[in-house]
Amino acid sequence: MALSEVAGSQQTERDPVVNNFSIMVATKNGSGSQTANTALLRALFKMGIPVTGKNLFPSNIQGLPTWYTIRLSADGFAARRPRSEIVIAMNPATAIEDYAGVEPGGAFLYADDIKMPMDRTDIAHYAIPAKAISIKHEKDPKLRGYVANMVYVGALAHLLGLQLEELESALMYHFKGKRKPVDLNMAVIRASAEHAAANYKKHDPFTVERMNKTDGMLMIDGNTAAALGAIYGGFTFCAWYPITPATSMPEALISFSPGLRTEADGKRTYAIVQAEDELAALGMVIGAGWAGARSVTSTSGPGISLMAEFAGYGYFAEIPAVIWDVQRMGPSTGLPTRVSQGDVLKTYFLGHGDSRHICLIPCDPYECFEFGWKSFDVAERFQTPVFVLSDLDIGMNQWMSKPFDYPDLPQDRGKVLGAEALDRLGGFARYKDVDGDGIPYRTLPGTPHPLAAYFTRGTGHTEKATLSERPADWTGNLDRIRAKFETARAELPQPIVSLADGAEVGLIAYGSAHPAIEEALSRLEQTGLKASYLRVRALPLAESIKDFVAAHKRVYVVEMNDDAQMLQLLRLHLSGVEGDKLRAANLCDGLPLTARWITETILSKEASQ
Amino acid sequence: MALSEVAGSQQTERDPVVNNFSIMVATKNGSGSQTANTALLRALFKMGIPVTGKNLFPSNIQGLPTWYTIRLSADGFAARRPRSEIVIAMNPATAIEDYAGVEPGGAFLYADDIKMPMDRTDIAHYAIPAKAISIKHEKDPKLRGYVANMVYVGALAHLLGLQLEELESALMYHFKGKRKPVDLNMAVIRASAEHAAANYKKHDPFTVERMNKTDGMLMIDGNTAAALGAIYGGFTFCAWYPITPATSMPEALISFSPGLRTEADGKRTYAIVQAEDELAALGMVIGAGWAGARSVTSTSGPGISLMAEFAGYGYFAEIPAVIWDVQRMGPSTGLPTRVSQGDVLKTYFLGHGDSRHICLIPCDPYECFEFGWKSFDVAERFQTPVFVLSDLDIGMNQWMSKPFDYPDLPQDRGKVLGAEALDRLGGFARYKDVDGDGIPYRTLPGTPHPLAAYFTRGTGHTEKATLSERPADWTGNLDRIRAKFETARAELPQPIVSLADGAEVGLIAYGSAHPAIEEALSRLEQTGLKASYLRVRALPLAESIKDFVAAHKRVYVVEMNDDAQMLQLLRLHLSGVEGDKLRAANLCDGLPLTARWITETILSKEASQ
Amino acid sequence: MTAAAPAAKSNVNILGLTKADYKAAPSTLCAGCGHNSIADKVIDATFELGLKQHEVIKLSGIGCSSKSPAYFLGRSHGINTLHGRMPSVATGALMANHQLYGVGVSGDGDTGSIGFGQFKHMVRRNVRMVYIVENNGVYGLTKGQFSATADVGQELKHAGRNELPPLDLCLEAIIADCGFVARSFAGDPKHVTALIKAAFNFPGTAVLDIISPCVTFNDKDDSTKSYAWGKSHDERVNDFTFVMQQDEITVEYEEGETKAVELHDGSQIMLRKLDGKHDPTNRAAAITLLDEAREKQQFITGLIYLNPARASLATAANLIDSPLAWLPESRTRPSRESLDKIVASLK
Amino acid sequence: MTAAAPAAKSNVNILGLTKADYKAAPSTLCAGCGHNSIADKVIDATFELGLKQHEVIKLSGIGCSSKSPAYFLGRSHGINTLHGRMPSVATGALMANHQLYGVGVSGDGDTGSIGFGQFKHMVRRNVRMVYIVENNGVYGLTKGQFSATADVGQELKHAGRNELPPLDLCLEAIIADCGFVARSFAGDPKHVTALIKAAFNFPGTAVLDIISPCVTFNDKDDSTKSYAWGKSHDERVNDFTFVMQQDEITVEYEEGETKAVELHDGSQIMLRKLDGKHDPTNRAAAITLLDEAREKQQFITGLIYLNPARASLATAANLIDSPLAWLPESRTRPSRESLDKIVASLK
Ligand SMILES: Cc1ncc(C[n+]2csc(CCOP(=O)(O)OP(=O)(O)O)c2C)c(N)n1
Ligand SMILES: Cc1ncc(C[n+]2csc(CCOP(=O)(O)OP(=O)(O)O)c2C)c(N)n1
Ligand code: SF4
Ligand code: SF4
Ligand SMILES: [Mg+2]
Ligand SMILES: [Mg+2]
Repeated sequence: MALSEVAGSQQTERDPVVNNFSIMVATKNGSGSQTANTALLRALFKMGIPVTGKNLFPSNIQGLPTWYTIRLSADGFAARRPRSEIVIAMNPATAIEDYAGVEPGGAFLYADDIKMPMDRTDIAHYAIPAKAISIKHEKDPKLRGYVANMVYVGALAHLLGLQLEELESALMYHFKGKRKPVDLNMAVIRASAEHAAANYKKHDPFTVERMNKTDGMLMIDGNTAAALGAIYGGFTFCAWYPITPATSMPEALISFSPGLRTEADGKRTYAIVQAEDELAALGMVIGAGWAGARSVTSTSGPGISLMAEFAGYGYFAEIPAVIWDVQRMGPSTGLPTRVSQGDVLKTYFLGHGDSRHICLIPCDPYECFEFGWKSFDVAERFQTPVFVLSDLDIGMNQWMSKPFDYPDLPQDRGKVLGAEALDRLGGFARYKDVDGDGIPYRTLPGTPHPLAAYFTRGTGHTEKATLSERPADWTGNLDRIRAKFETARAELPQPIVSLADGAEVGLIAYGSAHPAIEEALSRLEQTGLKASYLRVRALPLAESIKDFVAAHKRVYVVEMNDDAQMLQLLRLHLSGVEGDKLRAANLCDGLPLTARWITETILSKEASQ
Repeated sequence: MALSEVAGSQQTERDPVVNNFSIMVATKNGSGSQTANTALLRALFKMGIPVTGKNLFPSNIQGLPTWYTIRLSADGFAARRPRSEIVIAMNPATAIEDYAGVEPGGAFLYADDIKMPMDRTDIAHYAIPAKAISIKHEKDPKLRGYVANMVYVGALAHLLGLQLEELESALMYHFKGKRKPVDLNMAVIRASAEHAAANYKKHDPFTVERMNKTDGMLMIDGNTAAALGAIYGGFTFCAWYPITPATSMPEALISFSPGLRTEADGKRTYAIVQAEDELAALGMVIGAGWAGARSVTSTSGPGISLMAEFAGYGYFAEIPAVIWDVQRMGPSTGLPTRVSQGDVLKTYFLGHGDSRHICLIPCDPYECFEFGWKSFDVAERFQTPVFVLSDLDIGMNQWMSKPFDYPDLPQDRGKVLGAEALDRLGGFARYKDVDGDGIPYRTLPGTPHPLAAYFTRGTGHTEKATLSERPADWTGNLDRIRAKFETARAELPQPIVSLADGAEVGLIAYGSAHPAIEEALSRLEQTGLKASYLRVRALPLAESIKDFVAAHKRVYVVEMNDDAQMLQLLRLHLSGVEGDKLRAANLCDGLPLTARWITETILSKEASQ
Repeated sequence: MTAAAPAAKSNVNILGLTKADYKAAPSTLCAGCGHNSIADKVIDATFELGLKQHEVIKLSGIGCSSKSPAYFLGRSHGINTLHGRMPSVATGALMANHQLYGVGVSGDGDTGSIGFGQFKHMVRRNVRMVYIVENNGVYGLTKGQFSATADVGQELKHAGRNELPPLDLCLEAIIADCGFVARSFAGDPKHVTALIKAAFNFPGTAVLDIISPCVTFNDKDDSTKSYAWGKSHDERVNDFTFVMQQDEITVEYEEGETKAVELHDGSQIMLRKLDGKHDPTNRAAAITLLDEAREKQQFITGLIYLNPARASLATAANLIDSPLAWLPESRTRPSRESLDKIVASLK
Repeated sequence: MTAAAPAAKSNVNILGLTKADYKAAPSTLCAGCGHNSIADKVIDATFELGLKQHEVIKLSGIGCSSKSPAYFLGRSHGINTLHGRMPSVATGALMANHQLYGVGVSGDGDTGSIGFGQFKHMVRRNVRMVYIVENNGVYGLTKGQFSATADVGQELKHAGRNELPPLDLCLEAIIADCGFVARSFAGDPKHVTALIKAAFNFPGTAVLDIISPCVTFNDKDDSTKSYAWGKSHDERVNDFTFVMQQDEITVEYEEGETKAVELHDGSQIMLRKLDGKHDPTNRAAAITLLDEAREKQQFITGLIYLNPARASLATAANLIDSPLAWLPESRTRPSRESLDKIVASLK
């Protein structure tokens, strides 16, 4: 598989390149290269170099090609890059393409049993004696593949000037301080580094140096961050069904919750149920939300499809629930291990009949944590299912992040009437707009009061929640829900806007496109194109987005799907006014966006303006 | 329940009103009034008077209020009217509201055991001795309720001057020529008519007269028409799950198919399976479509939600299937026995990820028949699930219709390669765009050729249908499917346009809104407002719709849903150009649209122009 | 099957409430529908047990049967969910608040067709609730199609002849490790009441498959789901007395024929064989009994299987005693320090 | 369990094809995965039966197991459907063309969790197909969660301890009126092959629950789904010979221990008891056998229940002999006159 895009640049003599390049390791799935890659990543991170780690893996358990990319960026750019300067080829099956994909001027490290023509003169070549060293260090042939990975770590460390002590601490971290595996691995790394020192002549410009750009930062994936957010949001119920790339979110709940949410008597303040499918998962979550729990599930595209009927039910019966959609590439089973932003439109409109849903859209693990707790406040305040649209890139890859902030607001449990309130009020009407904001009051099952009970249903009802087929009750109820939705529009996380002085061009993007946009903005500026940037963080779309569009002549909506889904929602939001200012800049190839693609796309569209 | 809208008119002396009024019968569900109402309807129809019969019933089997309305319109207008001139009150539970709802100048017939103040001076009153006559004619107390219905038929016949022979032929038709039940019912009708003749003094202007406006026409509901269409389309497989208002479509298949599709040896050329739910129903239909059957299912909103995942699968794996969505009011269970056009947007975009579906939108039983057979041609030609968006009003109510035309085209089985073709071609690539129209070739399981087989999947694939996660394969495939969609756009049933000379205003509508629009256009013209009319018949939207919008200053999109769903699709279709010309004229109260509402809405919006 | 609770005899129960206090909206089902009498028996049972209505939630799917919860316990929170999906909603609700009693009402279509997977999996999880199937062998609300419990060869007006074998929901429940499986008949109100009372005290899922004739679409005498068939074919395999913790055991049984099964908090079910054979604490015997009855189209009723040994889902999940739904922020949001620690560990 | 077909002995089968002709793409599953050996056995069985590949369709859901159809019968049409939804697709496909043989491969998660309702209902409908569950007690493709067939108390690396009782898919199939229910072990290739061959000739749904170890996530020796456990605990209840119509019966069995069951078109299955007890034509006995084995965590294998009496869905639907999918317009579009008649009747 060619990961490369057509490269424009030619090989040139280059100055040393310090802390500013990408490393790609091509291996096989299930070959155990994870330890090697995360150790490398962590070592660089602890050296103060901004890094990100992205794993491009197949929908398979063992034996198919996998690529792990570490980007080092002294400027702190975190997006994927179309090519890597350093490519480490451990998988013969893809070596030819991996070789072709090395950025001109780069370096190619390869397991020395890979035999193929290597005739590029624009890159450096280094053979890694993976087999020889691993045979020497590991008697069990089954484990040799794993050990071979440490060989490339050692070779690379030598070439980059990465101190072995940095790797050792990284391994200590990885193995949670267990000396034995660390020593075993370090022995291989050392042997390989020594071999490199003895045999390699450095032909490439890439080196690493300590800096201080990661001070105070942490490394994490978005799903773990989301789970921590949910825990600090006080989740009490989770039901889920395994699906890539959402699985690691509930699995992180399962691993973190016992330590954080077990009481003195050893009992738990939460429940997690593995459901029989996503339909049941959302049913459970809706049931728990109805009964008063802070209730969450996590899924991906196919699960979203299966949740359609319950999503509409939760919307109409007004039951809080939080649903993470860690998006992968669809339609259908699609590319289950590739990223996309393809569920935006579908999730917003999920369910038959007239309905639309609140969606929160985090752009990185930091916001996954934040929306992790905030989503419960939103769901309970607006008494409705809230979708959090993350994606595979955010959810499963390693991101550098600001430390998470402890929730700065108390839990908003929404308009819930207790027994005393019912005494005071002498009753309540479940679906009445008492406050003029469209949000009604509810009671929880178990409320010890004879007037607390009401009957929840998916059918037409009066304000008192009794069955009704009267046209006026129906339209009145839908009107109120629409009013509630408008209240939400103003209260949800607002877009983040950065206006460039006098810019004619604006970019609108969201979610994991963010790092590529940030980098593209700086590149565009270098070419003389100033552009403003608005990052959408929630649906329904904020009113202020209209101002942003009004303030620019051309607005590019950058996203990772085929249907230009956010552009469509924006077009609807603008109600036909200025809709022709919006231009699609969407790509849907399963890979995280690159700054290069965005820059080139916008420049070429601007050129044909 | 108040069926009335606020009436503007006052009582005035009026000339005889012949063949131009509505009759509403208010009864209880399950009380057996169906025979009475359909006999009335048929008698009027056979007198040559254009009629429609609409049943407004609760989601319940027995005992709750039900209203049956017969509209007589010498001009042939078939839409619902907000009020009826003649109201027959048989249900004490709703009598007060039914009474209030009589159109001023109208007549109120009521079972004489209904006791309530009747002080309107603007209408005529007639008491029906329902109990007395039914006790006399029926010994079994359980059957008296049923017999009571014939009493109002007799009373009404007398008042309208409806010849009893007309009713007798209608009952003969209803009871398929069985004399006994006809005689029993006629005896009651006669007794009641005699009582009326002896006791009533006619205070109202309503009468019926023979005319010839129904010559050659038939009476039918859309679901039966759809089933007949499917049979003449050569359906070979149907899987379904019961749901109001879709059930009567497969039930009509079950009742008509044995007579039409059994071969000489007594065996069947079709299979119908009642599935365990809608998810399985579409799974079966997809399976059958894949294997080469002309395959159909019928459902409503909740079923559409459950079909989301399979719809996306069928779209992506390119498998023909026909899905009728007989729309009812949502979201959620909503109002299961009320009409809406609320699934347009949802069905178009059904399924996670990037996908959109071909939809056909019939406006009456005639088109239900036509799209009933054509949908298979479209599905097989484009190898994709095709949704037919009917609704409760079309599907379950009695419509007057032109006779159905025998299919004027041979079955289009699409691009299917047989063994000989494979021999000739030396193989094939399942997902290759050979002809430049985006439509690939397929083979059917069972094709006796070693090169026929391919592997169908919901995951990314090459043109040869082998698994692929390559970005270029993915985008190439989606691009081709999009091209196929564009081919379909031009080949699907195109909009029906009637341009009014020099009109600034255009109306866009679809489906069961059609009769109300026709009537509204004539009313608007009377007020001096000329308007053009475009009726959408398929999604994706035709290119020509852009011209229609361009040709008018203001375009009202008339529809029955809360989200102005077709308007949204039109806005997207116009890509932001002239989107501000579009105005919503949507109502979502569960009742079929009336010409009055449309007229008033457009006039008031035009006034505030 | 006598209920030993003295409350049943007086006009008010131990809470001082009358039976009327346990009622709700009037039924809108057909006159004579079996579902109506079952709803009434839920009223009787909860009244006699002296349940606090605010401690009960009532749940259902979609169907005529699923309307039933609107007709009992007007002071309990109720939820009418989606067709076939009550089990999942019940699971969530009763985990969110495991102190509540749950009573769910479903239909044979709701449970046996669209909801079959959810039903089996809920039973397997042993969510503590009373799960009543109002089984009429037909889809009532959609007007007379066959359900999955219709008998082979059965004929219906519109649907024709049924070619498929019936699912036996009791057998299905047992196979899914249900610990309380009973079959009864809507035409036998006493038996239904007694079962419901016992079921409310069962510490897990209690499945009651109650044949409940649909008078509109499936009450012909030859239908195994008709009143006539039920009345003439009912073969009771056992009789039982539910003894609440606070009651004395007043009923005496002959030796050898009686077996006491202790439920949680000390209440007991005293079982008496009627057919002289069936031991409802023996799973294999219960399976065989049901399978044979199915083969022979026998209509056996009774408490077919009883085993309170399995932990309920909430117990297995090791939940705190308080309902999760009602926990204050102080108990659900870990401390700032704990977050600092995690953040530090990720640095 | 010997296959009496002489074809199995030679290099080409009755069609003159070699075994290689029945292969497809190389497997991408983990080395050593039980699923791989089952895919190989489908190749062996179809080769030995001499099936025409274009007369077979292969189907699956989603999972490692569900990838299997890509690894056998490269000349058969295949379809990889949705997670848990193969049964419905199979039902439609095999009604559209009831002359085709169907072989479906599913996983325990695919069949036992998300697809459980579809599985049970397909079995109940008796769609003629071979339905193989590659049962490893775990979700392989999503990396090691418990499936519904995992044992109580089982431990997995990430998922912890399983608290729920396992579903027994054989028991579930029998209860749903399946007429061919077998359990086997991927580590016993001969048995698997013999079962598949017999299953292809069964005139209804044939369910094969094959324990198929997941070497990556669930192959610890104490797991009942591991190779080690399977090898040491396998208790074969019977042995059988599948005799094709054209073959002579060459195997001799002792009197009393052998039973011949005739399938359609004259082929036979000769059954021989191994445990001296189990009669696989007795439904009650099969149920009891499975239930007891489940209780005692015994790993019994064999053809547990066999009864070809029930009509398949296509037969019950009274279909014409030709495949519906291939009918020409002349047989599926009624005449113009017939429409005129209907139209006239509606006037
Ligand atoms: C998803 C979905 N599909 C179909 C329906 C239509 N529907 C409503 S009730 C029902 C069947 C009810 O049968 P059963 O559960 O036996 O209840 P009964 O009316 O017989 O008591 C069906 C199919 C629905 N509400 N939702
Ligand atoms: C609707 C949906 N939910 C979840 C998934 C993710 N998923 C893929 S395979 C699988 C489980 C497979 O387990 P099993 O059927 O036992 O097969 P195995 O991999 O163990 O052979 C899951 C949950 C999916 N593909 N679709
Ligand atoms: S239709 Fe049948 S199940 Fe429904 S209410 Fe009437 S009698 Fe009861
Ligand atoms: S993960 Fe397990 S089930 Fe999947 S291929 Fe590997 S061994 Fe087989
Ligand atoms: Mg029923
Ligand atoms: Mg598995």
